[in-house]
Amino acid sequence: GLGDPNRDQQGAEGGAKPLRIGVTVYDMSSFITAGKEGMEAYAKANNIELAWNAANLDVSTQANQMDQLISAQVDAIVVVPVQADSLQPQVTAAKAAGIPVIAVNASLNNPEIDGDVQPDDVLAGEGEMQMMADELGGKGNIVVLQGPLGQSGQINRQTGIENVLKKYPDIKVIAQDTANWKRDEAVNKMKNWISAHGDKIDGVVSQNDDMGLGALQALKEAGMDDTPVVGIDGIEDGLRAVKSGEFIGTMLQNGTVELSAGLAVAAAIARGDQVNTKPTYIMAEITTENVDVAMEHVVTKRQEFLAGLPELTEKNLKTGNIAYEGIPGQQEGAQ
Amino acid sequence: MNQPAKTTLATEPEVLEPDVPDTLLGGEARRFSRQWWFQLALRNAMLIVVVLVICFFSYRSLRFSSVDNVVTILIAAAPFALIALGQTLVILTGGIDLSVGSVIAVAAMTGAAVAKANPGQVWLTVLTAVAVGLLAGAINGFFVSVVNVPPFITTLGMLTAGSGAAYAIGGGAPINGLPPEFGAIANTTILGLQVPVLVMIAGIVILAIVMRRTAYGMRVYAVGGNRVAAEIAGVNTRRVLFSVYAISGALAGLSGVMLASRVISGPPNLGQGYELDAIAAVVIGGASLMGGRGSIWGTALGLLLIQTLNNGLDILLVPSYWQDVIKGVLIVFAVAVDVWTARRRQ
Amino acid sequence: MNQPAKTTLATEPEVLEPDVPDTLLGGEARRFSRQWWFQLALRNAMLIVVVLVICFFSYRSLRFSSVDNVVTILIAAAPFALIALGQTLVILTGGIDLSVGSVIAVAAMTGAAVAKANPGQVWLTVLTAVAVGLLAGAINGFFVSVVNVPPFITTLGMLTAGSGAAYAIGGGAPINGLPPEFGAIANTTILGLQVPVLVMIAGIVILAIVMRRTAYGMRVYAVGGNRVAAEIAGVNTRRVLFSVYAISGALAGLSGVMLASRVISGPPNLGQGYELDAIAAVVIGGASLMGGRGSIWGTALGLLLIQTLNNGLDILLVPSYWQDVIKGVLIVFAVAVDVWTARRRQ
Amino acid sequence: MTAGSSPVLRCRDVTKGFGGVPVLAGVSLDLEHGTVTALAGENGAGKSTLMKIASGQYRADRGSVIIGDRELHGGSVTDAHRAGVAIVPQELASIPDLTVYENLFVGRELRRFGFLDRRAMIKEAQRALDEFGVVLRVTARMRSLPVGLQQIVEIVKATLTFEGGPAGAKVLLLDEPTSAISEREVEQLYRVVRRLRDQGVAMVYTTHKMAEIRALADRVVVLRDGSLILDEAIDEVSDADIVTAMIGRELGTLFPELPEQPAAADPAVLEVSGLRVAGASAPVDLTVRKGEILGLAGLVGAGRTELLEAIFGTRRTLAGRIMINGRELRRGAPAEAIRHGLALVPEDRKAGGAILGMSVLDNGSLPRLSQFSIAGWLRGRDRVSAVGDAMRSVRLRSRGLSQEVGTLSGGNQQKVVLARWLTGKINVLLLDEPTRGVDVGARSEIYRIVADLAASGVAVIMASSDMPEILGLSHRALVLRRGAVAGELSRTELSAPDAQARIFAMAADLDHQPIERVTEDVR
Ligand SMILES: Nc1ncnc2c1ncn2[C@@H]1O[C@H](COP(=O)(O)OP(=O)(O)OP(=O)(O)O)[C@@H](O)[C@H]1O
Ligand SMILES: Nc1ncnc2c1ncn2[C@@H]1O[C@H](COP(=O)(O)OP(=O)(O)OP(=O)(O)O)[C@@H](O)[C@H]1O
Ligand SMILES: O[C@@H]1[C@@H](O)[C@H](O)OC[C@H]1O
Ligand SMILES: [Mg+2]
Ligand SMILES: [Mg+2]
Repeated sequence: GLGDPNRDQQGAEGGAKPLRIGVTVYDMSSFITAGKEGMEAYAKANNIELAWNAANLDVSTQANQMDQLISAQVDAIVVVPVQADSLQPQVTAAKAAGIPVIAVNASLNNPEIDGDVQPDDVLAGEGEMQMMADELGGKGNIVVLQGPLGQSGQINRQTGIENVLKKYPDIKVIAQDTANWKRDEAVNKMKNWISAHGDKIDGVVSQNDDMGLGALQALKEAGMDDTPVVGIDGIEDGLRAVKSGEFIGTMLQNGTVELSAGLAVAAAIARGDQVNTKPTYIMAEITTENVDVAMEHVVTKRQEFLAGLPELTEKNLKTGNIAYEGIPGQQEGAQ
Repeated sequence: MNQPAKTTLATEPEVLEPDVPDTLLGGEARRFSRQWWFQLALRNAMLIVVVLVICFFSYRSLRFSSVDNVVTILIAAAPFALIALGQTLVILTGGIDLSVGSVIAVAAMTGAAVAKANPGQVWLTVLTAVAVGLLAGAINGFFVSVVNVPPFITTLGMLTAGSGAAYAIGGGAPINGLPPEFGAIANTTILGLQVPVLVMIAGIVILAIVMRRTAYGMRVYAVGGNRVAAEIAGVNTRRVLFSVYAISGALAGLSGVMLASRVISGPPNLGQGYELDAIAAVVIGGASLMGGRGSIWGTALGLLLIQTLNNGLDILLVPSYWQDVIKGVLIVFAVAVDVWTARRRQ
Repeated sequence: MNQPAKTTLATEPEVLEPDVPDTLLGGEARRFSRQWWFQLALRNAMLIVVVLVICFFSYRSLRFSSVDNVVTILIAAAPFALIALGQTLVILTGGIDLSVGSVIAVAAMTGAAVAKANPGQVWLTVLTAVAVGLLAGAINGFFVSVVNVPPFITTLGMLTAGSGAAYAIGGGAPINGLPPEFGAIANTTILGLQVPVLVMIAGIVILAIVMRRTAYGMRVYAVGGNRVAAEIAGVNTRRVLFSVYAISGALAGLSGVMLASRVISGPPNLGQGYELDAIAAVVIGGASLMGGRGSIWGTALGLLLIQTLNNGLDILLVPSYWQDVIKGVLIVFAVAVDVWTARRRQ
Repeated sequence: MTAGSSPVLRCRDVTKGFGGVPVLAGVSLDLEHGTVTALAGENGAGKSTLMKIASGQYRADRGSVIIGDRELHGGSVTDAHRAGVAIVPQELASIPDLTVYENLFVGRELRRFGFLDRRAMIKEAQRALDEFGVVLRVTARMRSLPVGLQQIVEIVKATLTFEGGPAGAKVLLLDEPTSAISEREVEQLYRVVRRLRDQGVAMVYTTHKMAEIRALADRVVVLRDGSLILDEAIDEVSDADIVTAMIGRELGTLFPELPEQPAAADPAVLEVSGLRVAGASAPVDLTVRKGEILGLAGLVGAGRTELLEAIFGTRRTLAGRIMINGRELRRGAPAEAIRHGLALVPEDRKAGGAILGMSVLDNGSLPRLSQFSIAGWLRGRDRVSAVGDAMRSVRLRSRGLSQEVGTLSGGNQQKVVLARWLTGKINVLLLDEPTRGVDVGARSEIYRIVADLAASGVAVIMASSDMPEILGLSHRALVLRRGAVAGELSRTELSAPDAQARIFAMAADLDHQPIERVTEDVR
């Protein structure tokens, strides 16, 4: 545990006074859990103390946690918001108390925030849809599994998918609905769609890997194993599915890298350092070609990867491509 | 006294079915009403509602009534069925088990952890998950029956603590990268049916028999009907109370490992909110939350209604939030019809 | 019978406090036991538990007991308090209102929609939200009191339908781009306290008085204590039942618009799961889910326990999943202590 | 009937208090094989508390209960049951959603191959009930039975405990088993009790009726204020001795002087015409005049309760007119009935009478809340004094107006249920078994109150299974059978020596048993 920020007011023994950064995340999802490891690695290397809070997907809980962090007078607040377009009064209060607020991973739609470290979810949606269009040769029926309605990830990935679909009039969406990022919900939803459309379904575009994996299970049960599926995230099971050919691909959103970058930006702002306050995380396309490297970073050589993460993060902040982690196809520096 | 006792005994076949004496068999209705079919309808209102819903979906989409889709409904129903069965017993005693959703998560996570450590040993995985569920249920049972903490609070505490524990097991993250053998539990097919479906059928049949044909079943009803009376009659009410929570926990554990196995993953938020669907199935099936009234057959019917709606509305491509609106309204109306007819049955 | 009748009437002051005759006042305890302080402790076990929890947090972190943090706790408690108050009335009649979470969402979404269309008119926004809540509550009340659908099913239906409707209002998305005036409802400060806190305090005081000092309050207790007996005593039980659901709905509407205003946003999943916390507060406060027993004061205490835990554990930086484990366990233990002392009070 | 052996059950210095108030002050009592001990005492004397301790429902503060040579585990019903103690509690303990035969056999189910043998249980149940001369379908749900029949089933259940059971101690505690059944059924109970006595069962029989003590008991024990003050063989004491021991003074006559019977020309307060209750064999017409007390007699399940409920509005009716002082009453609206001055004292105080979790004060003010409040605000002082007066007038024994009614003794609960109507004016008083479980002293109080009310012009209908009550307190009596009026007796006829026999003949109507009406089996 990190202890009570109160008690450490005098600063860590020996070194400089540590930076105290409050964090409030929408929930402890697997994505966030991975990201937390990244942030902790970065924090340890940079004399930062983190105060973690999770809001259980409830905006009002998140507002309470903001209040608490403000009254604890932390040096900066990192928010992974439950919802875009919320927390306006809390951001204003933080400003009034001189505490910078940085939104990470999901947007906050607030001009007052001091930093904004966001994935390009539109690009991600475009990327996965493009993979599917290529696979289908520009023709066929697809179903779309969406994230929880209203979350910025769902909305923006949807926009990306639709952008690409405009170019392919022969690809038809015959069913689309939310499965709330969940595998077990997706398996039943997909099963029911198979009942409705049977082998008319030529492809499954899922807004994250978990739902894609659920769809895969449903397809297997129905003996439609060779229907292509594509996801987003690059979680362990998703990468495995890419490797085995069950997924045609996924878009890598490495939470470890993304949240570590978010913390780095927050720390820089708090210290008054010069930094790009609004860098964008661009997801890499993962296919059988480059899945092995991604697998090493996410699973097999994770500890090594974490050890090098603080340095990688610093470097990425300077070059401008905060998503860079050496996956074949990625470029160091801004595109 | 003057009446020969025989007359009053003329109803024996019916008597063997204490849970459904007046419904399907209809003996009563036929005897006392010229419109026996009308009485029969009144007594089976919920069944009729379910049949109507099924007819509607079949009419709107031929696919709905295909064999494949029936199997789809069954496999989706199975994990709910198990917790609804346990819930029926708990509700019959006048209690409630809110913790089943969390117990599913804890059991799934433990099962997944065990499966990851011991890839080949499917049985070990299943046993561990059921044991974890049983333990959680036993803790509930202890607090309810011995410490006398109200069931709502006991199981709400377990719901909260359990959902935390499920995350703690995975250190906050799902357990991924599970061996494919883990999938064998739910994805093995026997006679064309997946294991969870068979388990569900076996569960319904066994519990229906237990509740109707054994002394244990009768005592569960008695404890829920009037705990003091049961106690005076020599029933060890603590033991009965303890047992229903333990059973409910064990079934939730089984449900959890089957759910996790089906998607070969251990998500810590698995089962979240399932308790409400399970309780709804039981109450739609005619059980009283005050205890003493309800049946396995009724629960199965309630389950069928809910699962049919989930499936049929997906097939008709109704957006999920409209599905919720329709489901909410239909459930209330179905029960309203049932309540209304119950009053009209003379 | 030889006893002069006078003696039996010697307790008049106590009689005026039907809700808390043996707790805070302690008159009883002092009279009958030499260790009156021991009896007093037994009678106020839950209060003592809450005080201990507060002491623990204050000891672990000076920040916990700062004025700022007390205000933080109060503002976090306010929306829960409103629904817990309504819930207390419903539970006193032996019912349950599962729909409050969804009603919050529907009211928040409607309020947000109105605010967006009429930026300046804060009152219109509030009124609309409360009216929507009242309507939802009235529908619940109608089905419970007139159609006799069990409260659990009625409000579960409303929970499901309402959560769908909240999404439908925004077409599947939150309502964004709200005018800053919308924030005025919850973020205005009077005498150093935000409006929701003042509303909460007013709500608690008013309802405590209503439940203890008015004929209406007594009828609510009577209906929950024994509906048949209340009916025979001339209480219009339908009207009472209807009213408690309507009140609960209206308060949930108010809670919803304040929640949305606080974050200036209309999230369709607002309030999800709040019903369980509200019910927990009521039951921790000593109410019986069978009806007839409980008090506003008890609910306030239950609320304080839950909110203190939420806040204190966050301040101690306990990871959220461990927070759940601790909360679940503590709630059960707190009630276990209460139950145990209740038995020891002779 | 003495068995001479050592006592089966011994209570040693049993002491118990509630909330610091002593209820039993060191009671010691021995029960012998094959004897019936009558336990008498006023309401609240501690009879039920003693029985609950002996059957393990309560734990004594001090003292012990010894069965054979083993001390009972205080507060464990299971332990007491295992030791062979069965009880018929004062407040019915049936399981409403189980059938009659299931109620009879729960806890000692008959099995075949490990499964329930329902056929055998049904047969056995039927046989046991036949012995009581009640014809009822044992597959009916308990909740569909009238209270009287439920009580009979309870008795049968307790007596069955010893059949073919383990060779336990065989102690049967009967706590006012006959409070809701009529004399014919009581006769059957006597037979069963005597048979059990011959089989060596030791019994305690609590009752407020002297005739029952005389008919059954070998020995009488009287409690007063929690102390045992009389313990004698039955032949050694007179009725007066027993009553004096109970109430600490001599009782005058049980029934007061009946107020003068109103003349036929006097105005009718209540007129019922063509009232049809579902299931009744014919519609009911009746008239009650100002100041008249009308008795309603009948066998268990004759429909007296149903008729009173129909008039008051808590039971659905199919047709008919109810007039109060010439104004028609909307049927099925109890609140309106109360406004017209109707009051009902229901038969089952637990189900319909009192709100057990509420205080005496609140129960007492509930029927006239609007009278005790201004614009919804309760007026404290008025309420306390009005309810206090009403409770005093029935000599309620309680710890104060704030005591929860559920913690009053059974008889005192009954007084609350009656007295709560006395805070204001009533025109028609509907009494259903008004003295069920009430001690002799209080009973004469209640009779006096009823007579006074009648004298002040209230019209009273009193349904009762207690024959002396009908004979001693009615101006006129109707006998019901299958929901319809089977006959009427005038005051003169009621005073005739053959009155009881005539009522019985009308009620029984040997050719037509109520069995035909037993159609409902409400789920
Ligand atoms: N649970 C309880 N809490 C408080 N007081 C109680 C409780 N149970 C009984 N009492 C009190 O104990 C006294 C004795 O009650 P008990 O029921 O034993 O009387 P009883 O002799 O059976 O009277 P009755 O003839 O009216 O049935 C009464 O004053 C009653 O109020
Ligand atoms: N043998 C029987 N078995 C089942 N139900 C019966 C029987 N006899 C009568 N009933 C039912 O009892 C009801 C009449 O009960 P009610 O309570 O009005 O009678 P009562 O005269 O007040 O008798 P009690 O003294 O037992 O209360 C009718 O609905 C009738 O169907
Ligand atoms: O990709 C998603 C991520 O962006 C969100 O934050 O959490 C769920 C993930 O599946
Ligand atoms: Mg008694
Ligand atoms: Mg009766």
